[in-house]
Amino acid sequence: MKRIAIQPQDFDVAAELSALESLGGGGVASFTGVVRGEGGLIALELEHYPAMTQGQVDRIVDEAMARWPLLGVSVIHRFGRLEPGARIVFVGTASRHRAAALESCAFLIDWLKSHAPFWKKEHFEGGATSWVAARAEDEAKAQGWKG
Amino acid sequence: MKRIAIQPQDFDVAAELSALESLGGGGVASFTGVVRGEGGLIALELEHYPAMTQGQVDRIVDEAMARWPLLGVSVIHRFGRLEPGARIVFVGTASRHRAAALESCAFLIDWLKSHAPFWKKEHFEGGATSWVAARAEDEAKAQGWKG
Amino acid sequence: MLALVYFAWVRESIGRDEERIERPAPGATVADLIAELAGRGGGYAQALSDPTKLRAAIDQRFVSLDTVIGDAREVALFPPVTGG
Amino acid sequence: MLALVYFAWVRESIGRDEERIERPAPGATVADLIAELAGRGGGYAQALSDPTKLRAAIDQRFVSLDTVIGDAREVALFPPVTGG
Repeated sequence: MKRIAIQPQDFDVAAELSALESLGGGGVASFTGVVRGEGGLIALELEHYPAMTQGQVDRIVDEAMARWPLLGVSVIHRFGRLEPGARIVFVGTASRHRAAALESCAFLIDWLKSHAPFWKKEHFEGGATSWVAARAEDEAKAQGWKG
Repeated sequence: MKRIAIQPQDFDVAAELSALESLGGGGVASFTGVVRGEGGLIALELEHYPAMTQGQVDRIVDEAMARWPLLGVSVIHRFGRLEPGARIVFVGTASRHRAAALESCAFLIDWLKSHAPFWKKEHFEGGATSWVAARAEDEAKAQGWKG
Repeated sequence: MLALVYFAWVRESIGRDEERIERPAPGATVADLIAELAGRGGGYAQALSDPTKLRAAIDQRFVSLDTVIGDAREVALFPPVTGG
Repeated sequence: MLALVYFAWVRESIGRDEERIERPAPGATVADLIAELAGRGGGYAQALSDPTKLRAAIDQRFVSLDTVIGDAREVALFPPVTGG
């Protein structure tokens, strides 16, 4: 099972996990990213490169499925304006091996951070805005999976 | 937030994740274990040591919370007779750091495998039964977190 | 008196999940207790004759088999755990 | 003609999200294209004068800035991505 969705609307985590649990692998791992409302942040605006996003995420998922014995992967990434508390991203993996499920989930979220064509703009109280800078740490984490 | 439940009944994964998401950390990881229905297995019977289980899981969760910057941990472990497809165990962690959420989730499930006082008996078609043997690999994984 | 509790196939072989026994001699370890119980023969011998297959807890804490029982109230004997 | 697309603060500085330009000279790299566009001044210069802050894709694949544009149909210029 491979499911990839790039969408503005929220998603049903329970339904995603249920689909992964029903694959019979015995182990399902997930990571959900949520907008933090710190420093007066009132919204995060996610822009992406529509012609590229689906294909890029698809390649990352294929790489994970080649690298770990996975029965299923589900990746959902939202775009548009998201307020604090809103889910941004979901990665779910199913495997017969719990380490495979957890490691591939970590791999996928690390690669989404540094290789999925999304950009985040912060909107603060009072009207100030700021583009989130990429963190060298994120790139290092993604590179750490190589080799 | 620390939530530990040792119970025969199923649980609501969405509600557990929702509670963890609402802590404001930005990252929620989870692992769910499900009964695999292989080799003619019709049920898994989980026995535990009631006087010990809650305290033991509590100590493991405290250790995870001391080791990683976690805002919340939720651990649910079922006992009793569980059929293929049924959830056995859930570990959910919330943190500001996705690596902390994912690593602590892996740590907790590894330690539950080798340090929570549960025993699994397999019931097969035709009436045969068999106690699941502990795997040296599981003990090695848990030991790998030491140091 | 000392409370003993058994789990999984240890419980099944012995045919009971708990019992109370006279306190063992001062200085007796869990391994000494296991040897004494195995000496009862029958299901006890079947369950307890190979201590390498056994794990133990004293008062709800995992301990190694060479731990002295001391003034413990409850000793549990069981196979390696298989949770998660 | 070559399609150019811009994202995030590159798009905001330039003031548009896409445009079509004459094909660059054969052998021209993405870095050459960036330098040429920066030479237009204004928002272009603001967005593109420091190539170390930029990343690029050719026909929806990430490439390094020294990649030759060749017969590509679309070049995208943007800051390092911040997904997940």
